[in-house]
Parts: sequence; C-alpha cells; structure tokens
Amino acid sequence: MLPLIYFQNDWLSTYFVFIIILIFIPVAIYTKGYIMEYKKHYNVNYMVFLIVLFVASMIGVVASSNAISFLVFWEIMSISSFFLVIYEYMHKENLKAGIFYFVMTHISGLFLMVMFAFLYKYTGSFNFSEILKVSVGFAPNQKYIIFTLALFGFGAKMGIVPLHAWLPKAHPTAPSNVSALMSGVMLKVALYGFIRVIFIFLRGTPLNCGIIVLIIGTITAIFSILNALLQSNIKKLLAYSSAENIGLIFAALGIAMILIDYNLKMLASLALTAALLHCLNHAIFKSLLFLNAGSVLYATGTKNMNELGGLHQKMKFTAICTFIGTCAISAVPPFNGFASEILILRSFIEAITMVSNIWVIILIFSCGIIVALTSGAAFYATVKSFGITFLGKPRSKKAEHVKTIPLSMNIGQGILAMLTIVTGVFSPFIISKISFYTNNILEINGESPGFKNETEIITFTLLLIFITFIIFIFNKINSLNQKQQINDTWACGYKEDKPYIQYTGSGFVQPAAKIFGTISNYNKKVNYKRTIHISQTTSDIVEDYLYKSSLKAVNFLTTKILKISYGKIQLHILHIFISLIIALVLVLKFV
Amino acid sequence: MKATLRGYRGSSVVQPYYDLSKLLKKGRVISNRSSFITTIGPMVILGATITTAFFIPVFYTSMEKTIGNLFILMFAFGIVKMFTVLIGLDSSSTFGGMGSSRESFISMMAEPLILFLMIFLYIETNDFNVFHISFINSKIVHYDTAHLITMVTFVIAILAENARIPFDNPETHLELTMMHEAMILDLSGSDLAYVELSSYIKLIVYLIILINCFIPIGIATTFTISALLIGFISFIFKLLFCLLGIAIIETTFAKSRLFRGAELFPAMISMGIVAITLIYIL
Amino acid sequence: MIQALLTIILISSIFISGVRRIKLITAGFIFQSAAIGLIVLKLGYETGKVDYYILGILTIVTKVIIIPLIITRSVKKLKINREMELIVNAFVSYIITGIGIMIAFGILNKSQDNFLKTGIALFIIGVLLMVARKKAITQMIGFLIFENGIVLFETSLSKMSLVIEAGIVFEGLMLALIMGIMIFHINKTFDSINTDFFENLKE
Amino acid sequence: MYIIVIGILFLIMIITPLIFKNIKIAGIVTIIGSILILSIVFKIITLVSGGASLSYFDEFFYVDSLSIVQLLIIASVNIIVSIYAYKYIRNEIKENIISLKKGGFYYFLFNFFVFFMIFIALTNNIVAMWIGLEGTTLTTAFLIGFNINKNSLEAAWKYVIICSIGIGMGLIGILIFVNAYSNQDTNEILKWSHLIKNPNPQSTYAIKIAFTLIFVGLGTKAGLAPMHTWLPDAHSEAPSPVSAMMSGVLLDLALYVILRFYIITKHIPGLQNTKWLFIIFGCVSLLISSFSILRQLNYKRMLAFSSVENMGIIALGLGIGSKIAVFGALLHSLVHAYGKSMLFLTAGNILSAYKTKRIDKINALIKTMPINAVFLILGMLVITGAPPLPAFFSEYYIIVGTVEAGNYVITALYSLCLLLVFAGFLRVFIKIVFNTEPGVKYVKMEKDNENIVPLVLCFVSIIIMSLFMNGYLSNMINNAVLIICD
Repeated sequence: MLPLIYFQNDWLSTYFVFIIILIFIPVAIYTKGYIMEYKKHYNVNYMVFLIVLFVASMIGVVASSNAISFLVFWEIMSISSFFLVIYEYMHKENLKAGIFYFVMTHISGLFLMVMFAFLYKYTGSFNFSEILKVSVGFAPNQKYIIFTLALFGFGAKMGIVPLHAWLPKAHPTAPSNVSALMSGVMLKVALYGFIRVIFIFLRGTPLNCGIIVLIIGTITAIFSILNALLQSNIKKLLAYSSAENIGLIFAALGIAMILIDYNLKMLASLALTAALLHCLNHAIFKSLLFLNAGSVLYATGTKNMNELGGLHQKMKFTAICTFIGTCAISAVPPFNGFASEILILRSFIEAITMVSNIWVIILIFSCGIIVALTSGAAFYATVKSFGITFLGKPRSKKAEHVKTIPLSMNIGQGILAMLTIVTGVFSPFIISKISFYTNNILEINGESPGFKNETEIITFTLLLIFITFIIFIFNKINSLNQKQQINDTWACGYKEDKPYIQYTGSGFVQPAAKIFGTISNYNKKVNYKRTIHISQTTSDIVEDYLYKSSLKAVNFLTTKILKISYGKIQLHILHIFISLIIALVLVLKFV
Repeated sequence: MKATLRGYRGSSVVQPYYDLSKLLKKGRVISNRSSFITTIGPMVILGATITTAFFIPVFYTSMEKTIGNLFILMFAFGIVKMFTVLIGLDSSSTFGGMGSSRESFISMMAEPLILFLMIFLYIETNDFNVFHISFINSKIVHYDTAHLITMVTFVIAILAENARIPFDNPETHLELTMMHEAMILDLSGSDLAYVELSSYIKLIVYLIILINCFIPIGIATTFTISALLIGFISFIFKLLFCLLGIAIIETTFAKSRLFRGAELFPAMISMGIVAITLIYIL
Repeated sequence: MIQALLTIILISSIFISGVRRIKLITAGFIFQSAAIGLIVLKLGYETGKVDYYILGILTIVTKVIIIPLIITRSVKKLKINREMELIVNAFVSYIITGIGIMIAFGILNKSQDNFLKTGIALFIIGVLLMVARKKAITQMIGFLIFENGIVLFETSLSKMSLVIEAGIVFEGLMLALIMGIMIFHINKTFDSINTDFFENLKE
Repeated sequence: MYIIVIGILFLIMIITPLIFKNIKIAGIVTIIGSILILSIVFKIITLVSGGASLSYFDEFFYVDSLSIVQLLIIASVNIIVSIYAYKYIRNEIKENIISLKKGGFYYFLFNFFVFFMIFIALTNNIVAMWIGLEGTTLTTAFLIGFNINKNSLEAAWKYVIICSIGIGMGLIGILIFVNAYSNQDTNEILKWSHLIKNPNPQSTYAIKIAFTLIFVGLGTKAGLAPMHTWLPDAHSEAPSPVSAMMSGVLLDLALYVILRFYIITKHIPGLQNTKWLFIIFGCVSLLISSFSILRQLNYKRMLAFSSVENMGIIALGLGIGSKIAVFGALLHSLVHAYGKSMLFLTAGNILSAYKTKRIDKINALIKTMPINAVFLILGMLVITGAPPLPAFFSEYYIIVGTVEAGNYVITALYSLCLLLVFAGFLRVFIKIVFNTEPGVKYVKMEKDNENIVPLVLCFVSIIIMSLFMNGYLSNMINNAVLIICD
C-alpha cells in the first residue's frame, strides 16, 4: 500500500534532468568561491549539503514515475529550498520572506496532493503509466477539476499572478547561487509538472482551459515586467523578470492548449516547442544574471543599483558576462533569448491565421500585442539594470572599493555565458530536436511547419561578425595616423562631472513610471528642505489587496474561535452537555 | 529636399557623406569613464545595419531566396538599439542617460506595432520572408483598407524607430528635445561617423522594407534586364516619394512631448485591431 | 419502603440545589447517599445477592462517612463557607430542578423503573450544581450527586460481576478523595475556593 | 502467561519507589521494567502478526492486531519517557524544585498510569476499559498538579472535573449499551470479542443513545473539540514527560476505546451512519485547534492544541472508513505518538534551560542550544507531515480517502486546516530557533547536551517506521484495518 520510489525515463523527464544538471554544474563551480563570503557567520557545509539535497530532489521530481514519489520529492524540494532561503537567518526580513515562501509552496503542495488524489480516484492508481492508460476516457468535467487543481498547484510554485508574491520576496533573500538555482531551475520543475499533467495525462483540455492559461500567462508577463521596471534592487528586478518569462512560457502553453482543442496538432507542437525551448534558454540566462548579481553583491556588498555604477572598470569579466546575459534576455540575436522569443511570437501569429473563431482570434491578437509590449519592457528593464550597475561612474563609496572576485566564480559565469551564445547560435538544431519529441507527445508524425530556414540565423551571425571585423580593420587603419585623446565627459558646464549628475536607475524609468506607475502602486515623495530629497516606494498591489485581506479574515476568525478555549470552567462543562445534546439530536434524527 | 520645403536653400544631398568623411579624418575623444561598449559599440552598430541591408530585397525578388526572415531583421535592429542605449549610459553624462531612457521607452512602445505588422503580413501572405512577401504582394493590384491602415502604422513605427519628428528632432542640439543625438553626444570622430552612417542606413532599410512589403508594384520578379530596369526605376521613385512624405511630416509637425508621442501608440494598436477584424469580416 | 427512600433522595436533591450554605449542602448530600445505600441494601435483602450488600456498604462507608469528613475538614479552613453570588440564583435553580425532574420522568414514563428516573434527575441536579455554582466544593458535591445517579443507574440495569462494580465504586471514592485534597491545596494557594480565581491560564 | 509477567513487572515498578528512598534506583528500575515490557510486547506482536488473536483468563484479556498497535505505542513511548524522566527528575531535585519524596511519588503515579494504559490495551471487558480510563484520570490528576502552584492547580482542577464528567457520561453510555444486550448470556455480554461475533441488540434505539453518550463522554478524554478545553491547560502545566505521555498516548487510547465500541455499533444493521459523529467532531476539532494554534504565546499550549488537531485528523480518518483512510489514521496515531512526545520532551529541555514557556522570551536557539534546536525543527517537520517522514503518508492517505468518499467540502476544510497548522508551527518555531536580536551576544548553554538520548530514540524510531513502512508495519496496520473495516 505504501509505494517505494519509482523512476522513469521518458524524454520529457530526460530533457528536464538535462536542464537541471546543465545549470547545476556552473552554479556548483560558482558556489565554491561564493561561500567564502559566508565563512564568518554561517556554517558552510550546511549550505553545501542543502544545495546538493535541493538539486537531487529536483531531479527526483522530474524523474519519478509515481504520484507518491513525485509528491515526496516535491516536498523535499520545498523544504530544502526553504532552508536555503532563510540561510542568512541573521536578518529578520529574511525569516519573514522565507516563512511566506514556505507557506505558499505548501499551498501548492496541498493542491497537488488533492490533484493526485483525484487522479487516483478516477484511475485507481498512483502509477503514471496506469494513469496514462486510463486517462484517455476522461469526461470534460473531470478534466476541468484536474486542470484547475494543477493550475493552482503548479502555478503557486511557478509564481503566476496572483500567486506570484513569494517570488520577489524569496529570490532576493536567498544567497545568489541559490536564487540562480531557484529561479533558473525550480520554476522549470513546476512547469514540467504542469506540462506532464496537461499534455500527457489529459491529452489536451477543453477550450476554456487553454484560454484561461493564455490570459493568465499574459497578465503575469505584463504585470511582473512592469513591476520589474521600477525595482531598484537588482535581485528583485531579476525575480520579477523571471516571473515575466514564466508568464511568456505559460502563454505559449495556452496557445498550444487552444490549438490542440482545435485539433491543429502541428501548430500546437510549434507552441509547445517554443515553451520548452524558452525553458532551457531562460534557465541559462537567468541563472547567469543571478550569478552576476551575486558577484556584484560579493564585490560591493549592496544590491541597490542606485548606489552602484562604473563597475566595468574593476570587474571587467563580470561586466562582459552580464552584457551577454542582458542581450540574451532582451532577445538580441545571436544570443539565445531571441530564438525562443521568435518562436513564441510566431506561434501567436500562426495561431491567429489558423483558428476559425473570431473572438478567439481577437483574444490571441491582443495577448500577442501585450506579449510584444512585454518583450519591449524586458529590454527596457534589463538595459536599465546593466547600464546603471556597470556603466557610468560609481554613485557611492561602496561601488568604488570593490573586492576581487575569486576565479571559480568567474569560471561559473563564463561557462553560462558560453552556453548562452552556443544555444543562441545553434538554436535551429535544438529546435528541430525538441520539435521531434513534441511531435510524438502530441502523437503526430512528420516535421511540424515553421521550422524551415531557421538556419538563417547562423548565416546572419557569421556575416555580422565578418562585416564588423572588416569595419574594425578599417577603423584600425584609419585611426593609425590620428591622435587619440582621453579626457572627462563634458559635464554640461559644471567644473568636473560629479557622479550625481548622471541618471539613476529610478530616473531612467521615469517615463514608464509616469504611465504604468499605478500597476505597482509607485509613489514618489519630494520634500524641499535645504536640499531637495526624493524618496520613491513601490509595492505589489496584488499582495496589498489580496493577501492582506485574507490575513485579516483569518485573524478575525482566530479571535472569534479562541474565545471557545478560554473562559470559566462552568462554561466548559456546559460545552460538553450542549455538544451531547446536539449529537443526540443528530443521531436520533439521521441515523 | 527638406530644405526646399522649408523655403530656404539647403545644403546638397551629398552633404551628409561629406560630413562623414570629415569625421572619419578626425581623431576620437573618449570619456575616461567609457568602457568596452564605447570601444566596440559603433562598429557593431554599423556592422549590424550593413548586415541587415544584405537581407532585404531592393528591386528584385523571388520565391527561391532562403534568407530575409522578417523576425531576424527586426531583432537585428535590436542589436543597434542595445548598443546605442548603452553608449548613452556609458559616458556618465546627464543627457546620455536621459536620451537612452527615452529611446528605450519609445522602442518599448513601438514593439507592438512591429508585431502587428508581422501579424498582418503573415495573414496576407502566409509567410515571414521579406522576399516572398514582396513577391506575393507584387501581384496585388488594388489595396484594401486594412492594408493601408497597416501601412500608416508602419510609417509611424519607422518614425519612432529612427527617432524622427514627432518623436525626436535629429537636427537640433538643444539637449532637452533630443534622444538619439543625446545618446551619442559623447562620441566623436570615426565613432560618430559610424553611428551616423548606420542611422542613415537604418532609415533607408526601413523604407525599403516598407516599400517592398506594401507597395511592391513593378518589382522585378524575373531575372531579366527589362524587369530589373522597371523594378529599379519604380523603386527609386517610390523611395523618393517616401522621403518626400517623411520630409513633409517633419516640416508640418512639431516635435511633441515625450508622452504626447507615447499616446500615439495606443491609437496605432487600436488601428491594428480594426485592421485585423476588417480582414476577417470582409 | 423503596418509594419512601426515593422521595427522600429527590427532596434532598431539590433542597441541595437551592441552598447557599455549604454545611447544609453537605448535610443534604449525606442524607441522599444514605438513602441510596439503604436502597441498595434493601435490594440485596430482597434478591439475596452478595453484590448488592457489598455495593451498599461501600456506598455508605464512602459517601456518608469519608467524603463528608474530607469536605468538613477543608471547609473548616474557609473564611466564608457560603456561596456568595450564584451564577443562577436560588429561585431559578429550584425551577430548573423541578423542570429537570419533570423532563426526566416525562421521557421515561413508559418504563416502570423509578431508579432510572431518579438517576436522571440526579444527573440533572449534579450538572446544575457544577455549572451554576462558583465554589469548588459545590462543584465537587455536584459531581458526587452525579455519581449517586450513576449508582442508581447500575442498581437498575447492571448485569455485571462484582469485581467491576466494586471497581467503579472504588474509583468514585478515589476521585472524591483526590478532589478533596485538591480543594485543600487550592484553598491554601488561592486563599479561596472560588473558581473565579481560575483565570491565570490564558494564551 | 505474558500477562502475568507484565503484571509482576508493574507491581515491582510501582512498589520500588515506595520502598527505596533513593530516586536513582526507582528510575533505573522503571527503565529496565519498561524495556522488558517492550520486549514482551514484541513477542506478543510476533504471535499475533498473522492477524490471529490471543486471549487469556477466559477472555478477560484479549489481544488482536488493533490492540497491538496501541501496545506498541504505549510500550515504546514509555521507554523513551522513562529514560527522559530519569534525568529530568534528578535535575528537578537538584534544583530544589521538588522534594525527594515527591520524586518517589512521581514514579509511583507514573508507573500506575502506564499500568492502566497497558491494561486498557489488553483487556477485553468493555467496562474494564472504562475502569482503565478512569484510572488514568486518577493517576494523572496529581501528575498535572505536580509542582503545586496556581496554574498547575487550576489546570488539574479543570482536568479532574471536566474529564470525570465526561467519563461518567461514558459510564452511563456503557451501562445502557450493556443493558441493550440483556437478551444474551450474562457473563458473556461484557466481552468485546463476544459482542463482535453476535452484535444484534434488543433495541437499536438504546444503542444509538448509548453510543452517542460514549462518544461524547470518552471524546472528552480523547480531547475532541469542543470538549477539549481541559487539554491545553493540562498539557501545558504538566511536567514534560507526563505531557508527552498524555498527548502522545493517552488521547489516542481514549479514541481506541471509542473505536472498540464503534466497531460493534458498525456491525448493527442501520447504524453505519454513526461514522458521521467521527467526521463531524473530527472536523470541528481540526477547525478550532488549527485556528487556535495561530495565536499562542506559550509553546507547550501550542503543542497541546496541535494534539487536538491530530486527534481530529485521526477521528476524521476513522470516520471516512474506507481502507486507505483508516490505514492513514492508524499510521498517523503511531507517528503522532513519537513526534509529539519528541516535541514535548524538547520543549521540556528548553523549559528547564530558559525557565519560561513564553515564545517571545526565547530567541536564536540555534546558537544557544543547537542540538535541541535541530530536534525542534525535526519534530516540526514530523508533525506537519513533511516527507519522507511517515506523517506525510498518513495525512495524504486521509486526503485520498476524503476524495474517494466524494465529500469534497471535507477535503477542502482538511487541507485548509493543515495549511493553518503548518503556518502557525512554522511562524513560532522559526522564530524560536532562528530569530536573532541585533546586538545581542548568544552563548551556548551547557544544558544543551543533557537529555538528548530520548530525543534521538524518538527520531530513530520514526526513521525505523519509515524504513519498515512496506514490511512488518504495513502488515500489522493492515490487519488492524481489516478488523475495523469489515
């Protein structure tokens, strides 16, 4: 009755195991140098142990072929990640964030438990293979139930709006290598679960489910990227942006579900491929960016980008890596981000032309527009984080005296940066590989459309490099006979350029703040004392309204219920008799 | 040409090229703050624009071409944008920051228009390849409303992307009004030359895409002398026509405030939705 | 004879439910227990079973002699030996008692078993004393009355062996002892046996 | 024969503290005795492992797979607690909190208490079960009021009054229950094993009333809400070993007695719906306790509320009644015994070190008492059902049971309560263990290292459970499930 742990190896699991290990290796190398920072206050072996446990449990989740073992590993994953989040327990807010995170993951765990319980009820087994056999004949309402539970269960772990609020809390508080793992890999594990349940167990869902997923994905994307814009904490910005990427992937999945419902398997496999590819790419560049943020933190000891600046001189290598990451995340070819971005947009467009129902078309169209806006905003946000952090000149003392980064950290970043370029340039091959498998998920054979002449990107890259090189040579020749002088920036008439005359991160996003400020209820206070001082605050509206109110409700109930347990002994005796009478009435009436 | 419209005698058409050559001869002055971005940036920008120029049809198109994917073109301009913005931030000056901020804001708003353009073209021609698109569209004799609406949208997008009036004023050097200029304020000499040249090329490339995607009448579809000739002439005419149009816009409009400019985009998007519905309803 | 004893029990219990002075309550309780013991002995005499004799003797020994001793011993140390303010005042509690007895007899009007009815009446009164009074001693007496009811119940319907019954009664005695000792301690530590002082355990 | 040995052992264990004035001897004798008892219990388990049943003294004692689960819990927790008590009592005496005489008195009462519990688990006579429960009330009353002060006396008084009313009610129920069978052989009707064979009473009406009385009355002892009000006070005031024993074992045992009657009632045609008593009271307990846990200032009280919650879980599982749910319930009673005693013993260590029960007074346990901190966290994980610890499986099986039974409202409620309890525990324990006030220098206490062995034993037994889950354990529990379910 109590099952042991079972493993399987179908290609989906293999793919995700591959992602996990791919990210884990550089992060592990990075960790070796990074933990030096913690040697003073904390126990380092404990952290290493937890990380290994974390990664192992994630591999267990994606590899397990049985509901029970899936849940077991899932919970172990949550627990270990929780203890990693509160690893720096000296700061109170970390504890708060950690507790919030753990409660959210526990919610997701409970939903999943109930979901698998339903699957057990319908199929009479915890085994995935058994479930697969039976699940062909599911009635729509059964599909609805399981879909809803899966949406909440995995969604809470993925951080889709409105269940995202733990993401921007937990990721900044965790040590950077851990947040790289969490945002790069853990979210993908949740996605894996969602894909497995929806596309493999249920084999497509009713139309509404697809539409819901599409809408939720789009909302998540736009909401979280606009929040990310206004953050001045690097890691918080990155956390929001990973929520945004999850939103993109989710939207793509939604498209795929809609298309499956219209029985356009070919396109569906295109969208699914886009989602899976973006999983891989996002895993790579997001963990790269988190590692960079980690080294900035290591070197300067601050996460607030308004205090940073001009790091490119002291930390050249990190700067280059971050630049690559930034290009990738804002979908600049030939870095990997753009390949999946193209596929996602493309699946949107092709879906518009194929689907027959006009309302669905308009829906997809507007979602597509919003997604495009999102990618623009992503460009905006990441350029901000890179430019303000590394370029210009130091904005504070912290940014001027930087520690040197140990070699192992640089190696870790370097590997990931290499991966970013490689997966970008050779994306066509990866795409064709993935599409092959997505085809046999959706039980269609033959090449899906839309994978033609993707190889163009390689030609493009080669040409680009070639021409740039020519120009470079030309430039060298041409600048041989010229003097090259270096002096200060023109300071618009001031004597010498003070750091504070340059744009800060908050200033950089003023335009967006003016228009979209309400979404992350951004408010700015200017008080004109002897010196003009400006203070800005942002907070998550969903968190403010949804979570706070639910907490209020719980508190109210608690105060009411606590009254039962306290009071005079006579009252307690009365409780017994009242409950006796009620029970008697019930029993005599109904039994 | 613009000058004539403004009523005074402007400099000759080759004037810009003369400027460039002059700049190339100058030495370069680098801010002591600037990083590898400034060092390689301009060349990459120029390289990217030239590369894109290879990927578009000018006056000859066919179905056999395997290059010219519209996505790649659009994302390639992403490279340019990236580096320009970063250059702006690189030299730690005020206007650089301001310019790049506004630039990236505008481009963020312009992104949906580009997507809409692609959606529309795909609906029309069921392809993403510029060559194929122009090949197919060259068969169309009269254009329906949606087509024209999209064309207008694309024109606006071009104005936005190339930082022309009403979004930006390329001539002036009064700092508060400029975006593109502000970013490259601290470049000089050959770097400036590269950037300027690339911006010219970028404008032309956009115009060519516009022409060949929306009004590709008479473009050569067969590799014969006559066809090529016709194609070339018609192309020149169309190009001149477009430049004229831009010139008219630039002289009639004044540069609007940033947010006034931003308000144009929602309008464009609504137009886009109208166009899509038109296609499916008509 | 048995009817007379039953009436004694009922009267004493009604009397107990109203009075304030603890001595009087104890006295009423003694009467009641004595009556119950006599009833059990009488049954033993009629049926000639040993069980009943032993049960009766146990009851009388414990409830007429030992427990009142404990109570009086602890009452001696009290400053005030009367219920000052009642949660339910005397008048109302008389009425409640009456209604309770009526209900008890009403529910079981079919069965001819008066022990049963009286037992239930005793339960109600005991509960009333426990719920409506504040002094710990009164609560204890209430519980003992409750237990008297249980004894009546047993005598009416039990078919069980001697060991068990002895066990039950014996444990009742132990419970009474423990309560007495506790009241002793409570009186020492709180300087009162008023349960109003029981409010240290919050949260 | 085993019964006699057990009896003799208990006689020795009870007598020793009265004869010898030396506390050490009493403690050691208790430990040895409990170990011997456990070995005997294991022997009995091997005897009945095949689902068979033994009976001694013309079926006055009767052992089947259901009772050996309880026996196992009692005996094993007993060892742990007595090992703990050995040091605990000596410390208390060393610090002049209690006198030497009271130390002996403690052992006397405690062994009596354990004796009664074993008696309940072994006996076959339904009234004898009641006597056993009453006996536990008597013995624990003084143990709760052990160190005599205002709080403990108040708690003890509440405990005695409320529980004895409940128990009395249970007795009335049992009397009616027996009376309903007066058509059958007089010296047989008290035997559970007889009633289970021919469960048809004179009047089902009487049985309904009787079972309700029994449920509510003994439910008071089992700490089901809303009759649980004595429980938080008693458990928070009693000395830690006693509270461990009570909340880990005693509550469960009371539920076991109810279950015995329920099994008979279930076999009477037309009375299957009595299971709703379990479900409703279980849900009420879950709700009340899980909300109360959220706002506690005293960690022992919080643990007490959590045992109310666990009783609710077990009752719910028994009420659902499908095989998987009952399995979950029994498994959960096992896990809860070990986990909760572990938590209470750790709390005892913290209490003896910090001398306060208030949560806000305790910080940064990870620095001051690292070992106990680790065990606190482990205990939290065990109780809140974190895999791969068995509590996860038990709770999950109950979820599956509710879903299978098709009453989804209960599923939602149950999950909500689990979540709330989880949040409450997390808040408090993370605060206790990790929270550090800036500027305060935390030094390691020397009290940390003493009394670690019992905690280790608890955790080891939990680990052993999760290892043997597929082997002996599941067989044993499955046999018990068979007894309940058909």
